[in-house]
Amino acid sequence: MFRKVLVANRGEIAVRVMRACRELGIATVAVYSDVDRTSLHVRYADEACPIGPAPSIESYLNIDRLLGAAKRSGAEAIHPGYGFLAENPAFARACRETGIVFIGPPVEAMELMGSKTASRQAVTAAGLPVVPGTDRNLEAFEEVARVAKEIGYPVMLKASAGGGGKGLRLVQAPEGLESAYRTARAEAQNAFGDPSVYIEKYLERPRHVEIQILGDHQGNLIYLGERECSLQRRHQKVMEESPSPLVDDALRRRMGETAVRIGKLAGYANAGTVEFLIDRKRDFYFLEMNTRLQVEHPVTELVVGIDLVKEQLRIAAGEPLRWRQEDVEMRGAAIECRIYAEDPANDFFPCPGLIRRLQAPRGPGIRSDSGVYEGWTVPLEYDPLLAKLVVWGSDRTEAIARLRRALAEYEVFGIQTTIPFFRRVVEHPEFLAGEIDTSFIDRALAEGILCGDKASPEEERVALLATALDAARDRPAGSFPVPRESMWKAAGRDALLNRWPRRT
Amino acid sequence: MFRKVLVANRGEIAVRVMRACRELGIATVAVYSDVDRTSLHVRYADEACPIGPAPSIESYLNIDRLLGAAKRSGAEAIHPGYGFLAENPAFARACRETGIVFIGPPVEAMELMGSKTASRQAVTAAGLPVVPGTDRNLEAFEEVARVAKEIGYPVMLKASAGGGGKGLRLVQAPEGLESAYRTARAEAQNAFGDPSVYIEKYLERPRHVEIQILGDHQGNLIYLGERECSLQRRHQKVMEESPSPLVDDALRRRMGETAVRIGKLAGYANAGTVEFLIDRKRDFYFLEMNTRLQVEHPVTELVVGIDLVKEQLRIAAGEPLRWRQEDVEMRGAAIECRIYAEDPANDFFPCPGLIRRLQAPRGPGIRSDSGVYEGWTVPLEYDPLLAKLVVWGSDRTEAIARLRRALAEYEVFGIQTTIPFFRRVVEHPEFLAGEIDTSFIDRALAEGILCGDKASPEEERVALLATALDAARDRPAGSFPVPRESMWKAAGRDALLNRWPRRT
Amino acid sequence: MRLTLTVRRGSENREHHLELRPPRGATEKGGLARYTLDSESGEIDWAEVAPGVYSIIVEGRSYEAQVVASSPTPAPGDASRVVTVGTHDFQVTVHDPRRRRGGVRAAGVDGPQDIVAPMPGKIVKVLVSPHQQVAAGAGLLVIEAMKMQNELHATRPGRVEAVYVEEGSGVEAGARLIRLG
Amino acid sequence: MRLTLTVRRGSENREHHLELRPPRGATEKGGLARYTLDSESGEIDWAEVAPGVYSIIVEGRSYEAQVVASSPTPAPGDASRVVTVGTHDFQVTVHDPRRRRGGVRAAGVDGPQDIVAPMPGKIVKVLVSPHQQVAAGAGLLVIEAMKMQNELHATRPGRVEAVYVEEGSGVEAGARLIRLG
Repeated sequence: MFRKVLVANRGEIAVRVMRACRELGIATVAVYSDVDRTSLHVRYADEACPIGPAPSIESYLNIDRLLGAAKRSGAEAIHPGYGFLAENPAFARACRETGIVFIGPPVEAMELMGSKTASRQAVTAAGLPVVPGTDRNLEAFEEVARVAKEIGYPVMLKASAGGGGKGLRLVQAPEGLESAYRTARAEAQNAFGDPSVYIEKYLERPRHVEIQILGDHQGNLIYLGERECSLQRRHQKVMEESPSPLVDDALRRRMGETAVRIGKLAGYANAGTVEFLIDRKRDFYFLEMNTRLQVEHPVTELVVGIDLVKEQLRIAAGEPLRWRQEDVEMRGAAIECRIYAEDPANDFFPCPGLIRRLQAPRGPGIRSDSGVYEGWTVPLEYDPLLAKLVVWGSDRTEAIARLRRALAEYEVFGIQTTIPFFRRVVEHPEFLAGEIDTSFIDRALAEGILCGDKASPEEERVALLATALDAARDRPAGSFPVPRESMWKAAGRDALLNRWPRRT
Repeated sequence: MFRKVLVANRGEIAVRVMRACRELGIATVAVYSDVDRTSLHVRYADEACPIGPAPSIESYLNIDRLLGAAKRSGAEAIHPGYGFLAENPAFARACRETGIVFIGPPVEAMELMGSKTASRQAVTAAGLPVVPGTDRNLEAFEEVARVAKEIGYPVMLKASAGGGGKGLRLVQAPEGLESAYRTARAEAQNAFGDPSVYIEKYLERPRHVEIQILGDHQGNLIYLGERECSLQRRHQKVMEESPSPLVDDALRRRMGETAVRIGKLAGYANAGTVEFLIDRKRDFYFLEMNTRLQVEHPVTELVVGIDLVKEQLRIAAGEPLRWRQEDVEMRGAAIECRIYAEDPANDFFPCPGLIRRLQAPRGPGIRSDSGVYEGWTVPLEYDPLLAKLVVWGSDRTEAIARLRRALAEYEVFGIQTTIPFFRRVVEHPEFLAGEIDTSFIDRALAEGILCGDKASPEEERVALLATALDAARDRPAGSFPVPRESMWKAAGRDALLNRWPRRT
Repeated sequence: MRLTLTVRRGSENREHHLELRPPRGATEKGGLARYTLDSESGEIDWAEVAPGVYSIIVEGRSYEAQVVASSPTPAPGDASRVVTVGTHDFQVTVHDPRRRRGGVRAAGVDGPQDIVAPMPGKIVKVLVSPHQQVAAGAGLLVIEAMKMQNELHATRPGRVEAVYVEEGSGVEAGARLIRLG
Repeated sequence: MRLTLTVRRGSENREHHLELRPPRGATEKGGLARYTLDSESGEIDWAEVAPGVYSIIVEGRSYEAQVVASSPTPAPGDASRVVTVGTHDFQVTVHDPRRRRGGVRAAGVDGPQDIVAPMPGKIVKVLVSPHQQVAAGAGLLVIEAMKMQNELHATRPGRVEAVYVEEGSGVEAGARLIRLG
């Protein structure tokens, strides 16, 4: 096993990876940009190495600086987390050439499966079901129009180099195609430096279900059940669960075996995720593969009882898989909420700033993966994911009950977060029934049905009383404590003069 | 199901019970003594009812006040937690007579199994193995001497009404018997108002292993695996795990079936624990039964995936068990550490006071059940249990690795706790090998081998640097922040005058 | 202590009169207090359990209220707070009768409106110019933070009276960006 | 800033000289600083991440140190702190050279010894009387807290010079109980 690992990331995922390292007795090296000196991952690590200014391109995306930090610190391997360079074959290749182990799949598998069009080609060639569309980039509009007509509207235009909802356009009818084509290309060029787009059939209210796979360098490859990721806001996952309410044992086995076949044809090793769409007839189609650890990996960990990050480290160190397919058993249900620094009352605007108070939920069935702490200022330069709340229950009903309880306990003050939004989602009948699809959240938001319930008059009374108590202090509103003179003395003097109903 | 439940307890167990209630949609009523107004259980509850001054006898042990609070608040049931009135048949009976459901076993089962001697009689009569000794109170010293000779030294004298290590005397040889008899009776009289003692064979280095049972009022009774509770300090459990490293499937089944038989003969319902001693030949003997939820119940919850408190509530509400014996499966391993406000560097003296900083561990496999919060002052009137740290791993090795990691993350400042003590225990080779018995901790403490490792010179340097940084502030040592003048300015002036090695 | 308070929930403003009287010997961290809220009287048992966090027991019910300034950088004399009770937020403004200068009236006024930055960030694009007439919902400018671009919209029709920022400049949360007449 | 520090680990006392020099423009919350500890020099990158909690990076290693007063109720002028680095505790006393009055010497002195209460509690039993000679390890008194009775023992032989408390009285942590000559 490695003695020292550098984590080329920040935030909750860097801390999560370091926790796995610490449990395996591996020393950890954090890297940090100038604005991240006090970030939790820097505090948590055994060693810390500055790698440049705030903009990612000069720090977390700078391959030379990361490799330099690894060499200086003597790290034998690099864990990329997710995002940043996690799916960048040039980085994986540079690691290999420097003699540092990249904790992820072989470069070739990453290259093949990282390309949306190449992976579609490979999967189609293997005779496996793929969401209908093209498996190559389309350059001329005429070709786009022809293909769209062939597969039938509605269609989705997608950036070939894409991800995160950028360069994505839904087209309902031929009239909208040309302008969507132009804006998607422009957006893709802006976001990824590559205007290529391809086209896919848009499935009506599809479910987004993905299979976690895990393979070693000895050729063993297993699947670890599925994750339901249909709860998305603007094509970005916000809440995930395992198992999927839609998937039964038979469908799970078929999807799992398909995912393993896809992994095998790519020569895949380490942890990866095969994403599928499932249509109304419960037919599933390959969508794309993520050649890294996912944000939502904890829900799988909770139901299968396997620590995916530790397995990644073991696999990268050359150890064979410790689990055979028949050893993998799912128990209970797990749900994750992504706690973002965004204001749900204000169209999910990002909300960096000082976390003045932070109380994460506790007790049975709660897992809290966090990259922040009370008193820390969330910088505005990076992704707004603060923490992940993950719950486990013996079935979906218990998991939801626990999630409600946990969301009620969760206190973050100083900045706005998506916690209030999740409190509404977990009350929604369609969510409770498991009838979720990728358009559910956007529809519910548009219809205003996630806007929250009314406070009671008793709660309003308490709000007024608390304000008065707070106003009795000689200090700025809502500020941290400073030495104060007692306003109570003045209030006491007042009391002597005022008539007040006597207590009976 | 109940609409409202009163929790007749305080601290972590009151909060834990309320969490279960909240997940089931049941409103909760807290009770509190004068010094507990700001306790976490009062803050957590939906309703809160003062029940008297600090001494337990006038508050948490006062049956009339508790029932009064239940009636005033309209609670339909009372959960007693553990300790206080949890095993008091008079309380259970008074609840029944007031028309309030006592969440626990029937009064008759509690009476039978709550008496150490009566339960020994009943279990012996059923032909089940009991730790050799008397099954009735011994009044005359002559009788004690005769029985001791019969069963053979060493013997243990125990208070019949006992618990918590009081009225307990180990006697190695006949010479020590008379003085031990006198002091045990005196201590029992002092502690329980009843001088009765009985006698038991003292097993050499026994393992303390207990079986969790769960029964409904329809006559169904199951066992939920075992807990290893051999890690004790002065006969008090400090660390528990499940499964026991000693117990294999065959032994588990035999002990489990024995526990169920004992439960059946007592007409037991709700959650209970049957305690056994296991000797060097792996033979097991009935020790006693605890007719309530145990402190260490979370380790069972983590391995079997069943929420015991919720099941208690369902059973008390008349619902049949939702699990058959064959549904119960153990997965992985769980370990609990009891975090006490005691100073391990000072002979475990209790250490109440202000919790100035509190950071509980997070991340995968960690469960934190706590009754305290940062900024709260631990009162000196009650039990020093602050919180329980519970970890789960896919096997014992992973659970221990996680526990080490969690203990390293755990920060409690302002008061001393047992956290540093546990950090040593989890490094001890005998613990790692699972070779623990009830005398392990006391032996290890006596031998000074749990005293901690040496700090490195680098850590000492950091301690000195941090002290200097702290001293640079214009405020009392280690105090919370107050507005300060910058000492850095003065330091800056100094710097201009001082020679300092130039950075090269 | 007598206060006039305005509570806003959504677009609704309600004014309340509150008198709070702790018994002699009350501490600064908690105790009993009698209150009269509008026409109703009662008693609370309160404790400040953390800075700005109040545990309040009233009529046997246990509540927790967290009080924070309504802006991360409150202007001097801004007595507006966001109070969270359970899972609900209330915006409450305090009008000390001794200092009152028609404060309540201001809340309802329909004069010029300042569009402020909802977060710290960088101005990516200004979509309007001074004197321009805009419809409700029209895009005003684009601000970037945390790797996302966000368009600010007019909540009502109006005329752009001033643009306070330039493209490419950084702004703090609460900074004035545009004035709509 | 130049300081003389005494660090105690177990029964061992060690004295150190430390000079710390932040660059001009350093803030109060963190930055770089050069140090000379005894004969060795170096640079640290430090940040106060919570009250009394310092993140310190030195030679590429990331440490966290928590500094608290060594007594919950420090006497005025008591400059002794308990510093926790990782899982290790250090007791460090600061001697400001400008105020120094032979402070270091006091640490080694073997004069009369005050037995203080290790915790708040109630005195259940006083086991010795003034003028009594006691052996090392002898029980002095029994104090009760958190439902447990705890006996305090003499750490060395001596003569009881004074008993400051009575049976049944309550005491705070750090309160003087008995003086051993």
